[in-house]
Formats: sequence, C-alpha cells, structure tokens
Amino acid sequence: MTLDLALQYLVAGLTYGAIYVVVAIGFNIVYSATGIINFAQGEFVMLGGMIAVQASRSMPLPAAIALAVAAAAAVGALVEVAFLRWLRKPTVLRMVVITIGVSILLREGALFLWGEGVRSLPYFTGDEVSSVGILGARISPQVFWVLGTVALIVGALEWFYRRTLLGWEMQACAANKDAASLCGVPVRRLVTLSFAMAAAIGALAGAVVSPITYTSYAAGGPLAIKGFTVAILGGLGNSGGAVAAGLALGVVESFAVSVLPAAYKDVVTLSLLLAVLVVRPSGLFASGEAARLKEF
Amino acid sequence: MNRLLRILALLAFVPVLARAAPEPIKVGALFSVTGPAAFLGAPEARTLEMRVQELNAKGGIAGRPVQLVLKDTGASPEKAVSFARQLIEEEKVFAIIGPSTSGESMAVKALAEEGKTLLLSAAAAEAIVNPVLPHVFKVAPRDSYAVEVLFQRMKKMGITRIGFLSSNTGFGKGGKEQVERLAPQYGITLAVNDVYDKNATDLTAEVTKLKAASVQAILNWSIEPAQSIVVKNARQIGLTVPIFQSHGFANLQYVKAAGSAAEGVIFPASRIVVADQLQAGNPQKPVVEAYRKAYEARYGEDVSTFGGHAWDAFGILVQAIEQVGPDRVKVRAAVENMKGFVGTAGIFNFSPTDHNGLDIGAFELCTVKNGRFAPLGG
Amino acid sequence: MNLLEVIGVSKRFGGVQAVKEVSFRVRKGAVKAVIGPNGAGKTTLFDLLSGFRVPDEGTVRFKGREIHGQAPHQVAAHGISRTFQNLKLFGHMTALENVMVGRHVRSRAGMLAGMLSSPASRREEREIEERARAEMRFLGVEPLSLSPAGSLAYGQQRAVELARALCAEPELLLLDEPAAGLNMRETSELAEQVLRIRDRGVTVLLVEHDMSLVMRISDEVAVLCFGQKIADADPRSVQRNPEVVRVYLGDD
Amino acid sequence: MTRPGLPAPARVALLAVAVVAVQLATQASGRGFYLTQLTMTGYYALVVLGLSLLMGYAGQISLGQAGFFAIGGYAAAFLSTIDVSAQRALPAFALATRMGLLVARPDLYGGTTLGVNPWAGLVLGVGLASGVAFAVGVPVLRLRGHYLAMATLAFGTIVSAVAVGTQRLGAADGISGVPPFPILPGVRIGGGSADRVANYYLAWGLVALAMLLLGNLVRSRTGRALRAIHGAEDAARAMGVDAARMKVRVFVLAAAMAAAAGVLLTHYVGGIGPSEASVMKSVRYVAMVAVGGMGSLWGALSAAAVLEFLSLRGVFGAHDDAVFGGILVLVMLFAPDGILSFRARGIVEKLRGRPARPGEGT
Repeated sequence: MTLDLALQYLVAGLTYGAIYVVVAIGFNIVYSATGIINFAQGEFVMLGGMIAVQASRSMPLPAAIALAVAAAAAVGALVEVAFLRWLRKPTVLRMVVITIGVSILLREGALFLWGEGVRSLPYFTGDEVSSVGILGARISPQVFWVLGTVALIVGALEWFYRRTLLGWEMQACAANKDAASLCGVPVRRLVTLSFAMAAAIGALAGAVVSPITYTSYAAGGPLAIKGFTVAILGGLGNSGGAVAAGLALGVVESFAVSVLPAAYKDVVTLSLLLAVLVVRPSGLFASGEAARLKEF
Repeated sequence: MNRLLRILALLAFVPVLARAAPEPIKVGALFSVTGPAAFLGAPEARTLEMRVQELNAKGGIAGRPVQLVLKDTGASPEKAVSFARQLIEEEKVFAIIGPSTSGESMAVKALAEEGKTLLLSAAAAEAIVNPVLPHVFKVAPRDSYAVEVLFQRMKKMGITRIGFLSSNTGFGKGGKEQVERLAPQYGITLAVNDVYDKNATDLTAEVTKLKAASVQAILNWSIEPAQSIVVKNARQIGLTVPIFQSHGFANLQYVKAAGSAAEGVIFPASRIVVADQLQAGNPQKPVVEAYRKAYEARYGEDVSTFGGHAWDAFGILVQAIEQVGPDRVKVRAAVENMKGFVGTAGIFNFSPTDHNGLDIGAFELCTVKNGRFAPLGG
Repeated sequence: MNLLEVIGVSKRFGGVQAVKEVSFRVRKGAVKAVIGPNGAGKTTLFDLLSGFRVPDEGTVRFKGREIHGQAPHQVAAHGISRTFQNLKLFGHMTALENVMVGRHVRSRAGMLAGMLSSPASRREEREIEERARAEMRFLGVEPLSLSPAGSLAYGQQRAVELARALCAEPELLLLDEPAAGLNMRETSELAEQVLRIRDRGVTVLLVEHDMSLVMRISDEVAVLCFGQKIADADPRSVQRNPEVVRVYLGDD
Repeated sequence: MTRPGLPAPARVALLAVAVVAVQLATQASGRGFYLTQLTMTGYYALVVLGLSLLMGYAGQISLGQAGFFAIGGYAAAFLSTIDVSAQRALPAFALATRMGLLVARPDLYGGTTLGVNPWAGLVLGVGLASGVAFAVGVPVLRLRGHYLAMATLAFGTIVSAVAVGTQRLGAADGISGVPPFPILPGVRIGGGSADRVANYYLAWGLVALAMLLLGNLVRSRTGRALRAIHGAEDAARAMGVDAARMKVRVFVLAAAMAAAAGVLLTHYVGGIGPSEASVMKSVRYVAMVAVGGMGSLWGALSAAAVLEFLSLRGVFGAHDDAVFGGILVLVMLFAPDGILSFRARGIVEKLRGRPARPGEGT
C-alpha cells in the first residue's frame, strides 16, 4: 500500500463520507426539532439532483441548483404541514411509519415524473476525465466541490445555531418544546422550518454530488440507510458527531474495499449500525445519560 | 308474421357478424417495468406496445388483431410466477414474451413448459435454454459470445492480465460466470475479480485496487449507472489502460453519462447501436434503422439493446404465426426451426438443440469516438 | 417480625444524591408511611425497592432474603406489588383485564398452554377472572369491568390500579402517593380501603403528602429530607419531632 | 368471557366456512385459477399474523420480517435443490438416505437428483430463522421507538445484501427449480394446476390453524401480558411480567411463522429471489398490519387477504409500491387503530370534536 494509493483510498473515502454526512445532518436537524427520524430524508437528496438536472436544461447551473434547493425546501415543509403537524400527541412509532410511507410516495412520484432513467448535472469544473494530482493521487475537481459544499453547510449550520436568534430558538425547541413555546418561541413554525432546512441541505448535496454519483428515482433508499447509520454513530441530534462519524465510515468503507469484496461493504456498515444501536444507542460521541433522558 | 321473419333474418345474420369481428390473438408479456431492473423492462414494454399498435394498425396477423396482456413483475420471481399462471391458465395467451431478468425466467420456465405455452425470454442467462425445454426460447445473445468477442480482441492486443469488475445483479452474475469460464482458454488471468453493489455511487476505491494490481486492461460487466462511474473513476485516477465493457454499455444514455471518459471504450454490441454506420449491404441495417426511427420518434429517448429483445421476440412470433397460422403446436415447431430471421440482436437460426439461435456474429466490437458509437475496425 | 428491612441504601444521579444511607424496617401486618417534601427522594426510594433502580450501596431484605438489584418482575414474584405515582394503567384494555394482569405473578399458563387453550389454562383463566372480580368488588369498582381503563374517571382509575396490585395477593403493597389528585371524599374512602387491606393481613408501605391521611392510617412514619431519614416513629411523636417541624414548617 | 365477541374456535369455524365458500364460488364461476393467488395470499397472511402479534399486540415494530421469510425460503430452496448424488456412497449420506433425510427426485430434464427431504428443509429453515431471531432479538428488543425500527430495518437489509451477494444462493437470480413439497399422501405443495385446489385448502387450513392458536393466545394470560407490555411496559414488569423475555419469545414466534411461510411459498412458487428479502416487502407487511388495526388479528388477516390478493393479481400494475406507501400514510394519519376499528363511534366522536379514544381492539 504505497502513499499515493493510500491517499487515493483516503480521498475516495472522504467523498463517500461527505455524502453520508450531509444526509445524516438532515436526519439530525429534523430529529432534534421533533424527536423523530424522517425516513424520507434520502428522497430529498434524490429530489435535489433530479430537479437540478431538469432545471439546468433551461437555466444556468447555479440558478438550477438554487431552484432545486428551494423546491425541495418547499416539499419538505409541505410534508411536515400535510402529514405531521396536525396529528394530536402522535406516538413516535406512528410518525416514523408515516415518514416511511412518505418516502415511498416521493420515490414513486419521481418515477412517475422523470421515469427510470439516470441523469446528472455536468461537472462544475473540468469534465469526466479531468483530475488534479496531489502526491501521486489523482482526484476529480468535483470532489473538492463536494467537500467544499459539505464544509460550507456544516459551517453555516454552526453559525446558524450559535449566532442567530432563530438558531437559538431552534435549539430551545429541540431541548424542550413545551418550555420553548412558553417563552414565545413559535414552535410549530420552527418544526416546519426544520423540515424545510433538512430538505434544502439534502437537495443542495444531491445537486453537488450528482455529477459523481448520478441520480435516479431510486437513489434515495440506500442513501437513507447510510445516512442514519452515520447519524446514530455520531449520536442522534449531534451534528458534530455526524461529521466525524460520516467521514470515518466513508474512509473505513473505502479501505475495506481494498480487502474484502465490495458487495459485502454494505453488510459491514449495517452490522456496525446494529452493533452501535445495541451497545450504545446514544452513539459513539454523545453521553449515554443525555440520550436516555431524551424522551423517545 | 313479418316480425317472425325479421327475427329469423336477424338470427341468420348474427353468425356472419360473429365472423366479421375476428377473435384477437392474445400475447402475454412479463417485463420488470418498475423496481431494480426498470431500465431493462421499461424500454422492452414500450417497444412491445409500439409494435403491437403498429401491427394492429396494419390489420394484425392474417386479419386477426393482437391483444397484448402486459404485466409488470417488478423483477420479483414470485410476482412473475403469479402473473405467468394468470397468463397461461386464465388468459390462455398464445405466447409469452419476457421476463426481463434471468432470475424470473428460471422461475417461470417450468410453468410455460407445463402449460404448453411458448415463452420467448428477454434475459441472457445460458441456463434458460440449456438444457433445452421444448417451449422455452430466449432472444438475448448468450453472454459467452460477448465475452469471447472481447477475449479474442484482448488476445490480439497481447493483453493477458486484466482487472474484472461486475455488479451484484443477474446481468453481472451472468457475465462473471462466462468470464471465469473462458478466461483460461484465452490465456487471460483475472488479477482482480470483484463484485460491487448495484447502487454503488462512487467506485474510486475499486479502480484504485485495479491500479494497485497494475492490470493491463479493465473489464467491467454491469448495466446500471455503475458502468459509467467505473470508466470515469478509472480515468480520473490516471488509469490509462484500455477499458472493455459488456454489451450493457451499448446504451447511448450511459455513454453520455460517462462523457469524455467513455472515449475509446471497447464493447461488444448488437448492430442496433451502430445502425447508421452499417454498410448498405448489411442485412440488419433496415431492421435496426426501422426500430430506431420508430422508437425515438415515439418516445423521444435513445433506443436500447434491451428494447430490441422485445422487438425481436415479437417479430419471431409474428413471422411464425404468419407462416403456419395461429396453431400453438405448429407455431412452436416453426419457431424452433426458423432460420435467418433478421433481428436487432443479430440473425437468428433456431434449432431443436439451440433455442437461442444467435451465434458470435450477433456481436460486433464497437467503440466510442467523440461521444458516438462506431464499429471498431481492424 | 420484620417483613422488609432497608439498610444503608444510597442512590446518586450524576451530581444529585437522591437517597443517602437510608435505613428503616417495616413490621409484618403494619401500615408504614414515608413522608417528606417534594424532591426528598421518596419516589427514588420506591423505585429502589421495586427493582426499577439499583442502589449504589446498601441492602434491601424481604423476609430475610436480599432483593436489591433484582428486576421488577423478580421482586413481584417475591410477593411485593406496587402502584405508580402517575397511574400506569393499560389504556387499551378493559378495567377487568387490567386487574387480571395483576394475577400474572400468581399464575403459570405459558405461551403453548395459551395457544392450545389447554383445560388447565382455561381453568386458571376462570380463577384469575374470579379473583380479579373479587378484588374489584372489594374496592367497589366491579361495574366498570368492561369499559376501557383509559376512559375511566381519575378516581376510578386509581381504584383499578389498586385492585390490580391487590390481585397479585401481595404480602407487601407499595402505594406511591395513592391520594394524589383525590378529593376529600375519595381520600377518606381510600383511608378506609387501606385499613381494610391491612386487616386482610397485607403489609402496606406508602409514600404520601396528605398528612391527615398519613396520620390517620399509619402505624409508623418515616420522614425523608433531601434523601436522608430524619425521623422514624409512631405518627404522634413524629408530629411533635422538632426536626420534622423545622423541615416542614420552616424556622420561624 | 372478558372479551366481547365469539371465542376463538367459533370464529375460526366461520373462517373455515368462508374459505370453502370462496373455493366453491370460484369453481362455480369458472374462475378456479383465482386459487393460485389466494394460496400465495394465504402464506403471506401467515407472516402478517405473526407480525400483528408482535407489532399490534406486543407493540414492537419490526421492519425486518421479510428477512425471516427469506431465511426460511432460501434454506428450503438451497437444501432441496442441492444435488448430493455424487456423494451418495459416503457412509453419512447413505445413512441419511436410509433415514429418509435425503430423497431422490426426477429433475426437469429427465435426470435424477438426490436432495434434502423437504420436511428436513422446513425444520432447518424455521429453526435457523428462530435461532437468528433469538440472537438478534435479545439485544435489539431492549430498544424502543425508531431505534428498534432502524435495528430491524438494518437486519432485514443485511439478509437482503447477503442473499444478493452470495453465489451459492444464486446471487441476484435467486434459486429456482425448487421441487414440490409432498406433505400428505396425494397432496403436495407446488406442482401445477392439478394440485391447485389441494394447495388452496392446505394454505388456508394453516391460516385457520394459526388464527385458532393465535386467537387463543391473545385471549390467554400470555396474550394479556403482551398487551400489557404494549400499554405500559413498566407497569407490566411490576406485575411480574418478564417483559424482556416475553418480547423475545413473541419476536421468535413471529419470525418462525414468517420462515414457515417462506419455506412453503418457496416450494409452491418453485423458487425464491432476493426480492423476497427487500425492505419494501417488510414495509408492505407493516402496512397490512396497520390497515387491519394494531392489535386486531382479524383486521390484519382481512387486510392481508384483500391487499396481497389484489397485488398478486396485478391490479395495482406498475404502482404496486405506491399503493402500499399511500395506504400506510393514510391509515397512520386517519385511522391509527386501523380501518376496521374506525367504527361509527369513532367517527361520531371525531365530528363532535372530542378526540376518539383508542378503539378497543378485538
């Protein structure tokens, strides 16, 4: 395993990892605001890619991506308002099953609208073959767009939650909904906002990643499973943990491919998820006590 | 009195009416229009619907319209069996076209035989027609021909050490079995023989493994988007060795997806994909061009080899019925002995021992030149 | 003879010392109360006794056998039954079924016997139902037997929960703030019921705020403050204990 | 009796009458071929009944039921299609043949193969699934809510990934050519149209048996304990219910039922593919339990009978998954206790603005 090969595996792993991080962040945003796992998060990443590709046919790339992000945010908000907001004291089980149903409807809707074909945005810089050499490893420029976007998203979220009033309100809502509403925090609107934000972030990632991974109507499902594996590993609601866990999982998967047949890569990831769920449902980084007190 | 006469006249007239509206020939179809193999079944279903409408517009077969009973199996064998039984026992279809995948074809094979119903499978696996069952045929070329054409070219290019990747689908598995079986005969060693997941979104790690094994060429066998990803990732990490693909790559959609990375990729294809560049004398030219023009005009998307299977299956069935009339036993025998049927996948010469009817000539090596398919000369 | 002995039991949650070296005993056939201001550690103590929490130190002995650290269902098997401060009934099931579940620890029919509806299991079912109806009659709530527990009035739900606990024929009955939310009439009714339960030979340990109820039915009263026991005697002397007065009424 | 409505045996008699009536109706109307889909529906109903007990009564969600179905199915398919005639002479194999563990069978192409006796396949298949269910259940059932949902989803996906990734299990093509299962003299699971009526009665006979056993169980001490766990787990434990062990036992029972259905349906269909282990299949089973009503065996049975039959008839066409997704959402939104328990009383209360109390599941 020479240096350039190791670097190549590392970069590949970071690319996979970056995708998982964004999906996991989408889960965390919704989880911390509502206490449920939105199984349709993978579908928002797919929608981002599909809408962006459709829009890019009639407008410049940045505009198409912006449209995709806005449209997905609207769909995210609609899902919350139409399916979840008006439920009276719903059990977690009931809400989770609803999001599973919604993810199926979004996927079948995409099939109906765009067919089963595969599509992708053109490369933002260079094309399919161009690559940048670093210490012998060659990396497609699109990878930097992906890593850059994910870093931007994580940074923006940190700033949002730390620095803005709305961000604090969201955290208050996440910590204790009733207390927050007593202090005048518009809890219902914030929950809708959290769905819209999660959808928007997922869509942005879906668009940026599509040149590398292509998008098809069924791309959401496998992404969702990887996404919540990382969300659990990092500790539900703990986005910092998700970034670390996501990148780590990506790199582990990448190096695992150099050893065992790739088809079993998913079995490794899923067994890891099962193990963490059973041993430390609160994830590797969060404190066990904090998670147990959180009602679920 | 005259009321009685009028009734009698009416009665006399009815049988004539009955004859005037001929009873349709029911043709069943099992395609995986949705689900994991949608990119196989969807074009096949669209092609078959188009051909049936065209044929009925021209009066059907010997005056009798064709009624298509199409079922979407979603690539699951249990649905294929349930629908096959409906087609055979209820609808009593004259013949069944499909299924799209090998797994489903193996599941319904015995049913077709027991129900004495002609089955024209669109899947590639050898085991569908080997050992032979009287009523079971397949119109997709054998994987082994595609592999042999590739290995012959590799031998000519002096390549002996390749990295082989395949996806964990029926298509990938079919190719993998033939590659593993035929490689030794052509003195080719598989430095890497790896299977990746069909939902793979990035295969950089895979191709890095090939770089580490310093292979002389890459051979990939899959029909999902992964086949374009492999080509891109290989070129991105600076692998300049020649890349060979399966006949699944003969779909312009994936070439466009791979973009400039697809330049120079070598793959076996039925002549449908290079229709416009076939010499005038080539017998397949009119057939493939007719299919391409009709399909692209009607659906506005590139034609695919898999859609071609449905075109060929229906063509074989219609020709047989036209030859011997709508009699199950005679039509089966007609198909079994049909020679020289020009289809999109090649020229079919069936026989009681060969229910596939295609030979290695079905494939022609092609490559990609500035984004277009072109026959690989020399 | 002491039915229950609690010796030096402590429990800490992170920084909070909920219960600190508490020791007391409950005589067989007596009614013992544990009182104390909110946050005194009463409910934590109850959870320690009934197996929902494991003490950091100390031992709990029931009829001479150590039971601390055992799971709730094992504690129940020893003959200790309990009610809950915030009323944990099985909302979907009828009141009668709720009470019948109380009989679980005293019955044996397994999954297989249940599926085959064996004669033994059918006979046991009739016994369980009869026993449950008897307990509901004992508390005067039998007319409610077929209505869903979730739809009953608060007082009725309390009675059903008590009937459920009694249905297990416990030797020791733990009552977690049984009078919470009851009006005057219902509280005096409860007092009657507890005394009748004691007369049936059931030892009762209750945690309660309602001083009038405690004074009226308890043979002994222990007082907890910030997790520590500050008094343990008959009701009269506890009332006059200066330490207790200071804690409750504050220094004037 | 404590529960309104007829005792289990009486209801099962009604079911038996209905089963016979349906068969006679299809015969009279010349639609005997419906029995094929009805038979398959019967086996799938077994999975739904097991899940109804686990999810509806004990309140434990499982998104991995298709995984257990596939373990049973693949075990039966693998064992009944391997050909060990080459090792026939070896002492162990000779002994096994004498014991009837191995049976010779003509294959489709006139040759004879020596494969494992389907009864051994059934026992091994169900045993393996139960073992896996125990191993997975003990740790996983300590979880609740979406953690449990995700853990079972992960388990199901692992089974699917292994099925698709393993060459000996036919990878993506699955295993075909599974012989019929001679279960009684003259009656075999599988085979062609001649065996159709016998297969129908066999499948629905099993469903009736399951309804009887589960019907008794639900009304028994164990059934009450399960519903108590669903209602308030802590209270149930305080009443002496060993919740952890009870949940695992029901999880294993549901898995065994799913595996048995997997074995029998694989013999009936003559093969099994990785699609049987897919997440979407598990979601469909959950949808059918949800439609039937959480905690209603009869609701689950009717939902399974109707939805699975229509799906197998291809009535939903290319929108099969969309229909189940839509149903899942609608039921969970408007009738969380299932359509059947959405009785007039529930509607009246909704109109009067008071929240409908959770309907009492039968």
